[in-house]
Amino acid sequence: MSLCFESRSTNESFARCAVAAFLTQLDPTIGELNDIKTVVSEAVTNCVVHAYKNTIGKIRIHVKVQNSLVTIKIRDTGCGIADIKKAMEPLFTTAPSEERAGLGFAVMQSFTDKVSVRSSVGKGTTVTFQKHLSCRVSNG
Amino acid sequence: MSLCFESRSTNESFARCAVAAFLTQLDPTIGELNDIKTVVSEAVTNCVVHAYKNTIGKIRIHVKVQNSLVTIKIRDTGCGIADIKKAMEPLFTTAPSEERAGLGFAVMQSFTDKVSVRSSVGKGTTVTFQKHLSCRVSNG
Amino acid sequence: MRIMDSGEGITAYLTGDIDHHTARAMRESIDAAVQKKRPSVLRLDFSGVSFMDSSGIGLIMGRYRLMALYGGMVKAVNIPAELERMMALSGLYGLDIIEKRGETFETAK
Amino acid sequence: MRIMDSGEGITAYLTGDIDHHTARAMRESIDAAVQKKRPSVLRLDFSGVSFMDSSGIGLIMGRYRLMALYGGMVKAVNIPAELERMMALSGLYGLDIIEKRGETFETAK
Ligand SMILES: Nc1ncnc2c1ncn2[C@@H]1O[C@H](COP(=O)(O)OP(=O)(O)O)[C@@H](O)[C@H]1O
Ligand SMILES: Nc1ncnc2c1ncn2[C@@H]1O[C@H](COP(=O)(O)OP(=O)(O)O)[C@@H](O)[C@H]1O
Repeated sequence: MSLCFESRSTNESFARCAVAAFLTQLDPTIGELNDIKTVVSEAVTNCVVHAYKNTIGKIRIHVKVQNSLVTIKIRDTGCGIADIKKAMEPLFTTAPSEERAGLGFAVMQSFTDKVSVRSSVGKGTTVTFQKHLSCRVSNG
Repeated sequence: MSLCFESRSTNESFARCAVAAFLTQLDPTIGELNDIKTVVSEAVTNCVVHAYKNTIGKIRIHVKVQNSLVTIKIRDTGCGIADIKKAMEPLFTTAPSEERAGLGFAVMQSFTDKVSVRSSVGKGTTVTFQKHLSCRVSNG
Repeated sequence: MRIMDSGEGITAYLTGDIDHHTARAMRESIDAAVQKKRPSVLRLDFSGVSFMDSSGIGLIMGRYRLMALYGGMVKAVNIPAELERMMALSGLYGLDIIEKRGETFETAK
Repeated sequence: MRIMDSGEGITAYLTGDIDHHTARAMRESIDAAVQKKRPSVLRLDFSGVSFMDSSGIGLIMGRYRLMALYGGMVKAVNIPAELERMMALSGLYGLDIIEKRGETFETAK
């Protein structure tokens, strides 16, 4: 399943609900669904707040399911991240004035089984996470 | 906003929920949201049941909002419709054995302000509907 | 969905969303109960239905045909207000299958 | 969201989803009430929160800083079980800001 929408803050809620609606058919636990909604919310918010700052750009989400493994890719074509390692440190944020806690990546790592980040300054960022669910239906 | 997913019957529910989640930010009435969920469900079901019959193909949905006007396009690359006028007649169905009532297009016409169908045999079908909501936020 | 005996009839309490995907399981359970019990009236109770597209009309029409085979009849009852427009579109009101607001069918013929 | 006086403190009852979009309005109402009332304790009650991402942590930390300016303090109370992992990640338990399960802060210092 794939999804494309504009980087407006109202779409943070839409994005996590749409992904959750898609995964419901796998009959995940409420906790698993909540974890996934949370990480989608973190990654989409990062696109809205950081990647496109005061502009509006496109956010793309791709969800793939293989047996019980869910892979979610969230992609922007915004400003990119110069130092990914630093960006992923807990409490590091470049937007403290907007009350960002610097915990987005920490949450993604804690709430999924695997997170990877690819980014290119001026071109954009792709965050990919994988999570095993406690169920076993196949869909794409 | 755009959405792409496989023509599995479990995705009928996903598709209408995702579109509804996107439009919620326009603060539509419950009746308006229900009308839109219903027509999305009709059009997506037609892709699953008719366009791709016993195969799996891709369904694409595109939602555009201009002021209070919502435009939704639902596109498949399935078998196409030879006689659109006949297909749109109430109670006409080519799948009575699957208990289709032949009311899909009638519902789309009754529940929206405008429906148009473009189709090409062997290439696919695009159904577009427009509906005015009783609210006025702009988004894309 | 629960299916209960009610005098000489049976009542199927439909719940949740009715679409092409969910209608299949509902159809199968109802038809199994009908074939077993051969009731003179099959009541489909819609009070627990949260969403329905035209697959719900297909479900009613299909059960109408099945019951006609046995000389029995179908009644769709407790239609939520949101579903009335869909029911009206179907033309089924004309066939006296759908209970109108305020009206109540007798439980059995 | 409701904001209520409670002795020398005030309590904000947060409801619904807390994300980057919704946190803004919550922050504005809370800060307006704090600036008007200058309470010694600001309680943030999370019992009505259905979903929260790390924006909720930003909201607590921001109010912590604001209250510190006035020599007051923040207490996050009635944390639903689903939010505990997020709260734990934040390190705020160490600062004695977040009420732990079973523990109850006094209403005012
Ligand atoms: N999609 C993105 N595009 C550009 N920069 C990003 C993106 N995601 C994260 N960053 C950078 O990484 C930092 C840390 O991100 P994160 O851990 O999510 O915390 P926060 O969002 O609270 O700042 C951000 O402050 C920002 O500088
Ligand atoms: N996307 C589509 N691709 C191919 N054929 C279609 C499509 N949508 C509708 N049709 C044709 O139009 C007919 C009428 O459609 P509709 O009014 O929705 O009724 P139903 O789905 O109950 O058959 C269908 O039976 C089918 O033959």
